[in-house]
Amino acid sequence: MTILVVLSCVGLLLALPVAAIGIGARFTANSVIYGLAMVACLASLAAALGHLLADTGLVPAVTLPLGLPWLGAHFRLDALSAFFLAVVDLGGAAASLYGLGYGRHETAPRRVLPFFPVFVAGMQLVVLADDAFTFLFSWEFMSLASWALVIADHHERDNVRAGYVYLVMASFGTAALLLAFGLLAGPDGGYGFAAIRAASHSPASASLVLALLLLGAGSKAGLVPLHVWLPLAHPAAPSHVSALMSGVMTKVAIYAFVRVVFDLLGEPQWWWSMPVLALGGITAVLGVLYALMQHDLKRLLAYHTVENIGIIYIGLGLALAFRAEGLPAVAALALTAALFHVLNHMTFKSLLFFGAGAVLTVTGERDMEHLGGLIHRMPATAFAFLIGCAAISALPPFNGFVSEWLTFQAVLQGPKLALWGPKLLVPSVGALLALSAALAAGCFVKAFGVTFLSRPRSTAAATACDVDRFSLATMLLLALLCLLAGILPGLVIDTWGPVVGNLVGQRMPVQSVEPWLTIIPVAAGRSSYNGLLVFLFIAWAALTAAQVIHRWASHAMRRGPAWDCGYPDASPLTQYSASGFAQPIRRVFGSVVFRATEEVDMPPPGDTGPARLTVMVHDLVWATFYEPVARAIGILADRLNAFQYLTIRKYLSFVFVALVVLLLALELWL
Amino acid sequence: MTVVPSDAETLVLLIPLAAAAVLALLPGYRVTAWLNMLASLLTLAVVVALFIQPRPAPSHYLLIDDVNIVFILLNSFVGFTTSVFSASYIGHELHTGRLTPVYLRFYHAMYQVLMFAMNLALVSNNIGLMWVAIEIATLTTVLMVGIYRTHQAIEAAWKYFILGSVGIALALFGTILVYKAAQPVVGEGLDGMVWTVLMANVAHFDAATLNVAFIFLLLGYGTKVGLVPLHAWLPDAHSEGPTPISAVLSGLLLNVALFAVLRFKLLLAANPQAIMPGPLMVILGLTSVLFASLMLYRRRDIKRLFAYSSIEHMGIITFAFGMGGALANFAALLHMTMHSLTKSAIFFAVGHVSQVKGTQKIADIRGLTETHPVLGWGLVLGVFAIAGLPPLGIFTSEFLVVTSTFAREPLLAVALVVGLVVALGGLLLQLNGVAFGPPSAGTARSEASYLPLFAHLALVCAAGVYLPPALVAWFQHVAGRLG
Amino acid sequence: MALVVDLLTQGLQLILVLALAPLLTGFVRKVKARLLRRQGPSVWQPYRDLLRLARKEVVLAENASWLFRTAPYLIFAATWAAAALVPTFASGLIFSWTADLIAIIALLGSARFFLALAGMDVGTAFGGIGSSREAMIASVAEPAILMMVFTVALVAGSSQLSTVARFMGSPEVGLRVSIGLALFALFIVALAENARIPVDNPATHLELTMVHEAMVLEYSGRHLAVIEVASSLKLLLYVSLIGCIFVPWGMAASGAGIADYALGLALYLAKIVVLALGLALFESAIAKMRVFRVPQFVGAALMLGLLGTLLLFF
Amino acid sequence: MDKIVFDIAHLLAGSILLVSFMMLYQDRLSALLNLFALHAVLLALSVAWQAHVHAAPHLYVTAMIALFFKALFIPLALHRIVVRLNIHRQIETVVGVGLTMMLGMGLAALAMLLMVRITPDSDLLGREDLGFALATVMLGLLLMVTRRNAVSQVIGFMSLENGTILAATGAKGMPMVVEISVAFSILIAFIVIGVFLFRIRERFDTVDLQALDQFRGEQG
Repeated sequence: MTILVVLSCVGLLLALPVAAIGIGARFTANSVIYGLAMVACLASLAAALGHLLADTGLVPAVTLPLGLPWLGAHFRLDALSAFFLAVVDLGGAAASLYGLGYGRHETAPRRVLPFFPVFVAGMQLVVLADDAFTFLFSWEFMSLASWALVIADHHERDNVRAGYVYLVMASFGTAALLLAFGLLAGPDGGYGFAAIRAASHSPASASLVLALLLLGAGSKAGLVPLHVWLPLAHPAAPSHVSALMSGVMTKVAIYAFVRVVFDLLGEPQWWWSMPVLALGGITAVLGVLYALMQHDLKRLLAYHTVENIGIIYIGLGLALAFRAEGLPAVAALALTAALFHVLNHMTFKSLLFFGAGAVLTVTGERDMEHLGGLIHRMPATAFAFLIGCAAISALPPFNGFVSEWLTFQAVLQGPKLALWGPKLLVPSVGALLALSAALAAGCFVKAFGVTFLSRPRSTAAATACDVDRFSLATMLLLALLCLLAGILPGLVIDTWGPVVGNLVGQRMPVQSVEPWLTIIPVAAGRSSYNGLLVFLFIAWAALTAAQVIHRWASHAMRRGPAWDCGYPDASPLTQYSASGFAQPIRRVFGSVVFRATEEVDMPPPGDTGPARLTVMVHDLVWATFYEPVARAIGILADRLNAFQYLTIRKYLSFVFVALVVLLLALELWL
Repeated sequence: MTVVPSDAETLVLLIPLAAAAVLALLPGYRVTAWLNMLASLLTLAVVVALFIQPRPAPSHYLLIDDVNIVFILLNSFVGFTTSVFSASYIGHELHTGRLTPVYLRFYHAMYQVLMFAMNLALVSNNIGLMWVAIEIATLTTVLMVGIYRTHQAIEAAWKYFILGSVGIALALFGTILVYKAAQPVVGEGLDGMVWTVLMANVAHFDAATLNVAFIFLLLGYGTKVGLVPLHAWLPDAHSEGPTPISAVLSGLLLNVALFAVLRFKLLLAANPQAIMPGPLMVILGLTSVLFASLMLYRRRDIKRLFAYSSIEHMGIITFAFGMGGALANFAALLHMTMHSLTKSAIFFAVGHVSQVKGTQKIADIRGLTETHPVLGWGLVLGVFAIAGLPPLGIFTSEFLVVTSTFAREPLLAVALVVGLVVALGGLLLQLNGVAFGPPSAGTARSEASYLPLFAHLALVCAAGVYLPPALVAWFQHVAGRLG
Repeated sequence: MALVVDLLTQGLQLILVLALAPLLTGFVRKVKARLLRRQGPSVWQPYRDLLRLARKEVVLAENASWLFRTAPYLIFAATWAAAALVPTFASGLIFSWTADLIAIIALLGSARFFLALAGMDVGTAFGGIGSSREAMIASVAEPAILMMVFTVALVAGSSQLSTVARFMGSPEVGLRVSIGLALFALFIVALAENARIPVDNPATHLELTMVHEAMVLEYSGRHLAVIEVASSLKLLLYVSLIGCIFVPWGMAASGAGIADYALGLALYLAKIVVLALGLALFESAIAKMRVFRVPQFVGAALMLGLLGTLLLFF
Repeated sequence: MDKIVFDIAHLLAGSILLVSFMMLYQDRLSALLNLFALHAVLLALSVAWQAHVHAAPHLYVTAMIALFFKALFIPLALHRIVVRLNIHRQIETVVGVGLTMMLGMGLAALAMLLMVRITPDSDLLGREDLGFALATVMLGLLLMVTRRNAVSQVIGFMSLENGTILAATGAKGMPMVVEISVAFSILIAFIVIGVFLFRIRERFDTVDLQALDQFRGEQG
């Protein structure tokens, strides 16, 4: 029953494009599409949550006579699917609500409206699919729909290029998954997940599947070095789609990884955790370092997605390590942390992209160097964005902190591991995680500080006003979710106890029964955290302090000019810019990671011309992995292109040579 | 001859032949265009009847079995839709002065001759007759390719002609060798060339003769399939001829040639001492995929672009047939069907595009989705279909080819996948410019009918989501017979 | 009844850290002055400063937003919460499980986050320079201290400070290299986090060298007072942390008698005095570093922390 | 049957191959045409002999086609073209004659080796006949790919085709040989007419394929 509700929601979403094309009036179409999409998402969300909370152990499944007829399209809603479906639906509903307002500013709604619901439906189908064909079909379909959204603004050259890189990378990922499922299904084509689960896989082929999954799911999720498309494509789409892509679609990729590695492949081998952990750690740190180098707000957020994917993969890697060594309780902790981060990242990344979208709508600017001071003109947006920043920077009492804290708790269980490889890797990855968290905080100081604080750097920023109420409502709701999940984490993580239980054989202790809603991952003596008390105390202390001082000391206030060192009326350009802010960090980390160089072009003494500072940042990942491939294809294409311009005689000689070679082969080998 | 044959298998041949004769005599392109459509429709109807009715017993010359009826059906269907497209398309060529009424008459007559030749090749139970049919098809298409009489067209036709003739000669030598191999077993005379007889006795044939024969046949008919390195005629012939002919070439003629290769593959596979024909086909197929996918990047002519894409897809189909096995054969059949539908749809779209933009140069076609949303998105959909993206049919067949191969020959599957991704990259790179970005000049409405284009796309799309179980069962049955 | 006592002890801890914080600052200043052969202000001077600041009118920069005005209270609250969660004279207080050491570090991170934002708000070059440098230092210091936390947590089998303190006070600890490394790392990070020499100079107003002072440059009146309290609290927190982890002797366990509490309190004060003396001595003996030497300095702490952690895995 | 029957057939087939080699060696166009005429005459003789031996009168048609069409009409027509076009008498070969000859030897050896293995139950001579045919086909193809001139390519193609006809007639009782040879003749006629037409329409200044190649696609 549940699954039928969910599938009919998918059906509704799939039918919406027809309506989008049919309804001529732009305003109505916008309201109808996003309204209905939101309704569908909410209905599906209710069904998924209901299924997850009821935890009856029943797994509704349905087979539709679609796709390969001898196989059918299998759909199944187990706890894992339900959890990710809830994440997709929540993100989809939020994006739809936001779209109700944001979509009205769209210049070419016909390039957005038909694809938006289809994109959401594609993601829902991926998490529901229960056979390889349906899964890959939905997976690629999802990519395709999002591609259309990425190039919605196709007059921008960069967008089309971003869409190109994206779709090629997506197909690369799909190809890897295709091979993985080919291996899993075996030569007889046992494509159903049930068949795959039941089959036994040799260690070698299972390891190959893991490698292919890291390529396939990793490229969609944005694992370094497969992330390059992500910071191009995510910002190019309309902002609510960026939110979906960053916040939700990457999670669907995580789902694919979890589904195959934790569910379909059976018991992990001891070393599997190592590549996952290493990639996760590298991704987390590199993602945030890249983000720090950006001054395009949306691109910065996209790079942060890369970082957070790294954090999630660290959690998954830990879970694999513990599970492989027969420590299901700790594995449950790590997996819970990873899943919590999945949910958290969805909320705050959507929130942040919505914020960036709001800024983009009212100022037309994504470049932070042209923004500033928006907190005065967009206070509500600024407030919500600030909470998002705090949450993504893993600051208590918000939700981002709790999931990272749980991950740290899992890292601290590292000594329980017996094998040297994972054992040594775990603390190192812990260090990388800590590093990325610290850098993220710095990065969001920059993002918020340069965009919303300080003085406006352009007239667009100086004359902005706050956005429509739909957008604001979405952002504030998500901000509330960030807070609630941060202060009541016990209630939240209990929701997916069954998911974890199914995947690693044991679930975390039930948290909601602890006093004061504390979360105690392992034992009370080891570690505990109570977001509620922290929040209440901070609120109480701040309010009391303010009250006491205002009551007993002074509340007088006067506005005056800022300290100007004796140079009044300084131009806003004298403020710290986004790249200026990142300069110290670039110096510390960038010289190694990005081969960043700074060149100062100082005019000779007496010359009044300006000095120039040129900063060169190289993307080593692009240079190492992609450029050679692109160049090789280019060279090959050029070389082979000569074959288009040969004489007939030469073409004939190909035929001749082919004949002689084959006949010779026949003569020599037989 | 006064005897009117009543059986449908002869009608399949007679209708196009008669139509060709009539069309060659009638002036006035509107009437001939309609007649052309009508004849194609009639053929299609007969083929459907043929499909439904029980299989007739094979004669010395003609044979309808479960395998070739699939090809015939596909052939007649695409032949019909193309004639619909052609009817609305070719008038424009007359208006722009690219064709004269005389040539138009010739064009329509040749169209039916081509249909006849292809059907003959498919229904023939005689490897000699099949050879003759394919030769006729070659000659016909050579004339059609050169019909615009521009330098480029004549050059393309000439190239096609020479390469095709050499291919044909090699195929004939192979055919003679097959007869030589059969002669000691089945005796002299006609029986030595009858396919069903050959199949029944092939196990006792001399394997060494068959081996040499197969190499000649593979290269001979492979030239017509457009397998690399025998492909050189294909891109030029596609780009210089009239667009409906490009659609027929890509969608049908290549299949017919492939069918010929397939027949001899079956023959060899049934002889235990002969070489395995599969690996040869796999190698040629893979070479074609990799080569053609790289060639996509530097194309400047839109029709030539899709011609290379045809080479790529014929490579995939050959690869899959070469791999063999029920799943791969099924995938190959499905892929062939989907490719025929999609590629002809793409050529329809390209025909529209070149009419509205007045050029075939990719660099001069820009932002199509903006100036011609329906056409532009139709083309985008077609390219996505051909690139193997869901929800379109080729995704299914590529899924099956790759997954079934990977479990057996991982390295081959990886190579194939590399080819597929590279090809997607190339196609998309070109599509990006054509369909998106600021539009180029040329906002005239297309006068030709969109119906065939979207009918094909709708079929491909529907097949991507839902394959009727009856069709699948049928294909599986055929795939099983293909070994 | 026990609950009331527990609550009272917890309350005492809260008030104690708040009350002691300015004193510690004053004491360090006094000792440093004496080491430089100056008379120096009274140890009570910080209290007077705070009172005066609190009574003064706030002069707000024209561009300052609501964030600028609320940030001091948030910073103060977060720091206070963190400081109150570090066991001082007694372990196992009623709310000690609210947050473990990782959360305490993160709370300090929250405070720093808002401080850095406040520095950016007015839109002057100074605020930016301060925030930017703070972000750089924090990006190394925070992982360093987390590594220290890992070391300690792995030794004690817990990241809960009460448990850690109990464990470190027990004889089963023994002498471990890792703990020494952790102490060293914590000391370096404490210097960096509290804007002490050689990382930053709490007394400087020379623009190009300052970090912390640059961020709070635009603050005045009660806002500045609150921020000053917060930084004093932070210093106290680190001192208490070192005391709690590395010299946890004499700390009263939960449910202990009055005498134990008194002893714990006395010993706590003694620990503060000793550590403050050490800090003053160190600061007097060393010179301020260039800004870009700082990451190397703090990075050394990160490496030590990581080494300490890795050693524990062997 | 008499051994002499096979010997004659064998001798004729061998002569055809020999002429193929001579064509490979010949680098003057008119001489090449004459040699081809000889090639065709030998083929006609061979076919006629087969017709006589196997009592297959329809093969006489093939022989007639070979004699009149290929040995007389085509060489004459090509001669006219060569004269009309006034194309250089010297054939531009791509690789040196020596090398071509060595390649030709190799090909012939390969053809023999391949054919000797097959049909072990039939006699050696029959196998050698087939080998000669295969070698003729290969040499024809070699001729096509080593000559730049369209006329000599046409000749190469025709000698290739003669090889297939030789094989077809050598295959005892093969049906449709006549039809096939007719079909081929049409093909050849097309080619010749094509060469001829291009000249008449003055689209191409020479029949040298390099001129055609200027119009390879995508150069505009």
